[in-house]
Amino acid sequence: MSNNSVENFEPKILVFACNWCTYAGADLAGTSRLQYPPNVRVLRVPCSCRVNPQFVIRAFQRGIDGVLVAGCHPGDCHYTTGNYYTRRRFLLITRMMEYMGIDPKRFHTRWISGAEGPKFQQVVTEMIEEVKAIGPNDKLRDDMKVEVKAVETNE
Amino acid sequence: MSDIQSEMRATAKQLLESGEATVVIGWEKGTMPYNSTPVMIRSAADVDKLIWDEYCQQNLSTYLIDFIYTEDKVAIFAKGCDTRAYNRLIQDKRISADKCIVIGVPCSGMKSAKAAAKLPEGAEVPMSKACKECRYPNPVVFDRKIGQDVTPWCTEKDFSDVEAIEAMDQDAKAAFWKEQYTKCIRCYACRNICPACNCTNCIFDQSASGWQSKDINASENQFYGVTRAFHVAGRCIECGQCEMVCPSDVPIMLMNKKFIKDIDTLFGAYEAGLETEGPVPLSHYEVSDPEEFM
Amino acid sequence: MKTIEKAKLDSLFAQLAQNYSLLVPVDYNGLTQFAPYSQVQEGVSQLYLDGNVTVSPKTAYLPQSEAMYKFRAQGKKLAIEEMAGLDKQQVLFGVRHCDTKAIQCLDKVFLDEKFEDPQYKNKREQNIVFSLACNNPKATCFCESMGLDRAHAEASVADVQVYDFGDSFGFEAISDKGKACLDKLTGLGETASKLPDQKPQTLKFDVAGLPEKLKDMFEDPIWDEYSFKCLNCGTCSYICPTCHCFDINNKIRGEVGVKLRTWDSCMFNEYTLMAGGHQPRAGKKERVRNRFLHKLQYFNEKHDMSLCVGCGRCVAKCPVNVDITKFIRQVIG
Amino acid sequence: MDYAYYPGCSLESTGIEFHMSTKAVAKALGINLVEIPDWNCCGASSAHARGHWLSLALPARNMAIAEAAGLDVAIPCAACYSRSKQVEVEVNKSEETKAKIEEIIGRPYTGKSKARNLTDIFYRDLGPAAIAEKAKKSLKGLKVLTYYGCLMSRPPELACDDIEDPISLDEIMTALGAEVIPWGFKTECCGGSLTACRPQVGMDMTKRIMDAAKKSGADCIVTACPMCHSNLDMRQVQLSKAYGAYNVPVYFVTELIGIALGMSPKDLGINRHFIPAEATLTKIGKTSEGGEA
Amino acid sequence: MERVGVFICHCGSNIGAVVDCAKVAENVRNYPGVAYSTDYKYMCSEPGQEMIQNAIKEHNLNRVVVASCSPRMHEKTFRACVEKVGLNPYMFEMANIREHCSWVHAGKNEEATEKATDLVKMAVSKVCKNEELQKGHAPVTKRALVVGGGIAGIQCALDIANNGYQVDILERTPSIGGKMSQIDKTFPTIDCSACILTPKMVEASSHPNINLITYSELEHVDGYVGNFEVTIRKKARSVDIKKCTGCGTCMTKCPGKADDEFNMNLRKRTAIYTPFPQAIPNKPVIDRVNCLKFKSRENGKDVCGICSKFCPTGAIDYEQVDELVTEKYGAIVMATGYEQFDHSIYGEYGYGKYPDVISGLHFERLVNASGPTQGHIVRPSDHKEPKTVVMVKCVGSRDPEHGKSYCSRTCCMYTAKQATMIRDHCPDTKVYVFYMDVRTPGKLYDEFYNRTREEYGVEYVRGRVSKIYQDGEQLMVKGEDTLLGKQVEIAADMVILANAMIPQTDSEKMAQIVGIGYDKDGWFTESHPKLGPVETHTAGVFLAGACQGPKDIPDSVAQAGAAAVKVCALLSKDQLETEPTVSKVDTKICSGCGLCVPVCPYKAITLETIQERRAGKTIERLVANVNSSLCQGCGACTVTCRSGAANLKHFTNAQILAEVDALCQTIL
Repeated sequence: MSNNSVENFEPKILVFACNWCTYAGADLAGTSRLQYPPNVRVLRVPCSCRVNPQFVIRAFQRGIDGVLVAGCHPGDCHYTTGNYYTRRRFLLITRMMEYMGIDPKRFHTRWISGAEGPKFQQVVTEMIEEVKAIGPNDKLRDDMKVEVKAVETNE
Repeated sequence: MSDIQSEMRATAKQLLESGEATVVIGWEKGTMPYNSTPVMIRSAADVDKLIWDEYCQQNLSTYLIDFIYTEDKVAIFAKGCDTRAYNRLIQDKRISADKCIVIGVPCSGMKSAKAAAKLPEGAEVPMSKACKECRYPNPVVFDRKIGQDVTPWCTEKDFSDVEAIEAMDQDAKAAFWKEQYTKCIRCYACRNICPACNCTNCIFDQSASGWQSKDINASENQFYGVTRAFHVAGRCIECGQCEMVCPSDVPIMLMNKKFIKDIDTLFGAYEAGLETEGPVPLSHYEVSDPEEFM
Repeated sequence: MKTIEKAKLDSLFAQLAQNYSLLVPVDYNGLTQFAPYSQVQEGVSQLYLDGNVTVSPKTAYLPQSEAMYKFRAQGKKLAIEEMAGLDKQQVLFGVRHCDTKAIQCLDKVFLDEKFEDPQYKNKREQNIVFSLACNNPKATCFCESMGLDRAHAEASVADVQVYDFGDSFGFEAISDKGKACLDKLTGLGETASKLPDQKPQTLKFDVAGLPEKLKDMFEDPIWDEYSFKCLNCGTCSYICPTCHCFDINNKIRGEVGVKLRTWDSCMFNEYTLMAGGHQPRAGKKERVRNRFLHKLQYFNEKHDMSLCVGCGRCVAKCPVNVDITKFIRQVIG
Repeated sequence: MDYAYYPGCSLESTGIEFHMSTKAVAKALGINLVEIPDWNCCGASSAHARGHWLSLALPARNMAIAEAAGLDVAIPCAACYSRSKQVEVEVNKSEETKAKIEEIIGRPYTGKSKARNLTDIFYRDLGPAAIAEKAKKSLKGLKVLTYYGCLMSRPPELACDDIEDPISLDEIMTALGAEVIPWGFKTECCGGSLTACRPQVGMDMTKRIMDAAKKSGADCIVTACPMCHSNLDMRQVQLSKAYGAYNVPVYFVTELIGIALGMSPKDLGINRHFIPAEATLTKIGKTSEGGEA
Repeated sequence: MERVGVFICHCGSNIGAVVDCAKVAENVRNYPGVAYSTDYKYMCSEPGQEMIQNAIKEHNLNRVVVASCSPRMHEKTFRACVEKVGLNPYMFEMANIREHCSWVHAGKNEEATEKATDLVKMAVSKVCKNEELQKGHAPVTKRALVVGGGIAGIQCALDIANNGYQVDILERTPSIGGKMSQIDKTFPTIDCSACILTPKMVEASSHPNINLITYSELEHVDGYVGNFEVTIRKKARSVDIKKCTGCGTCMTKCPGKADDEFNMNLRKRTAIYTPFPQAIPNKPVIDRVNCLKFKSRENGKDVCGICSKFCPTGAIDYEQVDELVTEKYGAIVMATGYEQFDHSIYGEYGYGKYPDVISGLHFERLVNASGPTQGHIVRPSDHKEPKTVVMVKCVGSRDPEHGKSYCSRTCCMYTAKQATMIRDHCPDTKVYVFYMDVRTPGKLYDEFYNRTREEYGVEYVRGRVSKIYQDGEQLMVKGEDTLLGKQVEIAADMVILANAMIPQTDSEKMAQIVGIGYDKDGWFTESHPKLGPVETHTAGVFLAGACQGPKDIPDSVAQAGAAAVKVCALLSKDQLETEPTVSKVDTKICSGCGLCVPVCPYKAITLETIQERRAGKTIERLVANVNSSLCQGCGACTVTCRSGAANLKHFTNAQILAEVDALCQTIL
């Protein structure tokens, strides 16, 4: 279904969500039936500080269109200090990704608490819309289009 | 310079003869006029191999790691950048100070061997870029010192090259880095010479861990480049060796300096390798750190 | 001898590019290597004929990263598909003699009596090598010491011998492939000029009896001396025209994937790392020793030729100037 | 301090003393009021009943002219202020509204130029202390009730002062020496909009206010709205006929500032009130005789 | 060889109506690792679980993925399910296709099915990298800490103590008792608050298992369930509690005066004081801000000292300083209570300027026999008895614009209670109550409300008050009677506002210290709104009373008991199972740089020396070591570790990469 033509481009967005806040916030969005476009996939991590920036780069290499790293608000970390490290790391990595030519619209870090179901809905909805507008990501991509195509047409 | 050279030889001789050191690491003349290359002296008879000229670029501190499990007491000659590298290794607990003797040598900046290799013989060889931007030409830590301190020719970090990239549009940035990293052959010379890249087992030497394939392409090479820069973020001592040894002329310091610049702006100015204690920027946080993620 | 003025080199390349894939030595953002001529036309790279390129033309035979075959999981089964070889003959213009000799070394490995590597073989058959004789050796060149003829390229590899006459290039076919290729070219002049003068190589030494001498030197302290400063980076192996070690990997994306052959270096930790974690070549000494002995002794013993062709790349590019020539001279004494 | 000046229709008719006193006081306080050329009716009291877009477009045209001159608009009339502020807020809120308004009025209005209530300008831009500094005469001895009415305090997004307990008039009066008597009717509706259609209801509302005013023991009411003024001043005459005399003078804030600045009641238009207002001023001693301004 | 069983749950129509579950099962049937794939109506039901267990046996499955609701809901259920048939519970993964998919993509069936497929593929890819993990064990400190000495804290401590466990009550004011001690009577029985509270306070103070730590603050919490290390700041009382007999002489002699906060500043108290006569401990503290001696010291002088002169036991100690003590506890109960909303933000009620517009708690003090007016209901302004009283409900409650969006639950009842008390005390006084709704869901609550209207003649007006203004000596209250559709105006002598209950002003800071969640208003968050009302997301920390949300006394007491049971259940164990999902360092890879040490919030990482054989020699080197019972599994160290030596079990680099790859592979 993923279509790389810009008109009906449906981006895929990976959300790294901390178990205690953002994942719960996404659950709350669910239990509250807050609708958002189905372009996001949530990956659960114990804490946003578990998210290695290398995971983010990897996702871009493999062709993701946008990445959201989300955790508890600073001060609310289940592990007390995890998200302070997240903040330091991702302040830097956000800038580095932009420096490498990745459109900053594709990569965000946000604090979304377990009570912020509506914020989860809003953040992902906005991000999907933004990424939709700028089209598929071709930067940093290590795709195998050629190889795959060859195998596919051979079937 | 020759004064320093003879003093170096004399010091080495004294250290080896007295048994204060069993090994002295310095520089010797290499194949080309622009090669001054590390040498390990074990015998007082060999001290005349030691030289001091404008190509003694190579950071010697990293060699100290090779002696951590030997019985040797190792003396090294160390320029400003070598001493910052030394502090880096001490802070990372990769070497222990009681096995080392640091002989500080103030440095007036080294010439670019890469430029020299391309220029006709006799042509004026420019100073290498990292040396031009050097703010610590004098040893920041030493057990002994040879020669007179020099006046640093730079007082502030020069980020004009980083800013030039920042000023590009997103496509131009991406194209620039893709071009640069297409050249990378992943020989890992940059990593191996780097005093901050001192892991016994680098993630790029663990192909089973799945971090990276051995496939060589711009994407994988950039993953390597950014990841390495991130790993030395807040730890890079700006010796510029990575860029100097790169056989493909990838501007690696442009990456490292981007992190240095952002760390300075976001978390306050930080100078890696001046201290051996205290928090490094990425193993530390302040509650008052800038907040952009609300 | 057929000739062409250097000013008309573009037209020669244009003709070659019409009939063949054309690889030429270029400077790409500071890295010299062989690349499609189209890069020069597009201005991405500049033609580089001043000396030998940093990354040797072995890339045209054994790319740093090469797909061996593709596969796709279909249910519980796996469908495999071979890679198509080069569909077109490929001209390599300006390969230096040392590098033709290096290809001959690779032949010993990849075109063994018992096994012929199909991908290597395909490239070997499809490549047409225009080998350029060196008039002005670099200070790091020592091919003559390694027994190479600077006027004549390795005949089993080169198809056309090219000479640099200052204002023009001269061409002499060596093989039938080369002759056929030259015959197709138009607008070439014809002269019977004598071969150009070649400046003498400065780095010269005797290598007689080297393999034999090395045989007894496995435990010699010389290895400590030479390995001390080595960084264990892969620069020497990767730019070396004869280093040919590779690793085999999978690159998988979901249900499809390719089997990749990528260069490997004996300088790296994982190179000899065994599955159980044992590392027989744990340190610099073991690795430097292995590399030097492979170049100068083991290959000789097996194939009666040196695996070092004297191109001088490692001498020039080693970040810490681990100099194989100095080593040879010290061993020979 | 330069502002575009929008007097509106009241200030040219029933509230002309507000006009007169505003111009005199502004000049004395160093506020340069540049009257908007070719201004039109703001539509207050009628346009919003006719149609939403008309009610926005009318003040928008005035605002647009001011914006072209790069000035914020000073508006003495609370009703004009409320209408003009409304369009400024709406245009800033929505690109669509902005586009539509611009289409209707046929000129650009980005919402950059702000609608400012004159009293608010006195209070915030100048400050009570700065006004008091220029005063030549203290209002000491005068007990005043401040009356803001509805248009300065409601709705919240248009209000230029605290919505429940506005203080700008209080502080200006206090700074000038007057004694401000607290009461609960500062923001009470004066019933102005009902005087024509439901006169008795309007009258009752006015009466409540005037009863409270009389009970409070204050000498006078000070206001900044010409609607309220005419309702409390003019209607007071009718009210007095029905319920007995009240005789509480109602001043515009600019009138009392003018007195404090030493201007003559006549120059300020104080002689034009329905409820005679000059005599009350004697409580603060002799006022200026006029002609000197 | 991985043999993964995939089970797609319809959750009735919750998932099934949007996601084509059969198609998802079909989509992943040939996905690498999958050996069995099916869908079913209710995976969590008994037959559903049996289905999983049978499939494990039949198809020799060694890994299971269930795609259903949030793992926060049923992960435990399914782990137990697979464990029953011999699978390690960590060889299980859940894909959340309900909360994260069907419920949020209603009507987008095709896309939701595609997304569900992706989520399942991610889970399969992860589970293929899962490893068998075993739970660990940690000792339990058999002592509990109750933070807050109000009725909830006291009750909770008593229940724990009566079960035979040691418990400390930490109270920040000089006395336990909390808000209940300020309240005069309790609804709906109108019995005396102090009469039922003080016996509990005495019981707590004399209980051999209870230790009171008053006038002290929670400073810092370290450790984890079963092993908390709590740092407590014992504020300087300036009175040696061991020497003091509580005779009270000092208080009678003290010349310093201060607002009496216990009496809502309706009167003054001395600078050395106990908050109320029945305070426990009944030993005074010196309020240094208002003490003449301490004030004079600020100006470089040193005067007064009267209390010291008169103290018969020499208990006054001006030189006392705050003391920090660290204690170990196995469990913590937060019972920090609530604060009263400050109505001075409301302009329509006069911004708090009118002295006779008071709050409910003010009234409680006014009507209390030991209060500032000896129980006479009089106006604070002139001490006259009010003849007309207006009461306004929902002040700050149910007002998202200016106050709080929630209902404070208690105001309807306490307003009714106060109205009847006014009518009791001053039979001639007319009482009006402005209300939005009357909410009386509690035993005998509605009956009480009806009596208030019918027997006590309190007039209820359904509508909001739009303005209160001073009119001479009276307060004019303007409002609307929405039932009559008329505006009303009441000349009142006094207005009592039913202010909302709000969290303690520092509740967020408290939550951060203890490491628990709080909601947008600052109430502490329970682990589940229905099924975990006294637990928090932090194991070993429980909630009692109004700190979790507005509550009346019976609810607070009930919750305190519930929390106590949870604490006792925890303390009854000799060892606690610890999650195995903790960090581990691969010593082969670790360089011992130690950068991970400072990032660990639990101080679980230390550097230690190991011996290793290397090239025929035994060498010693430093490596990081994780104490698995201290580690809580956040993963901060894993990102700090450049070489990947530190890895978080169950969330390893390889597992997360596998998930990322699985998702991205579908992009191509």
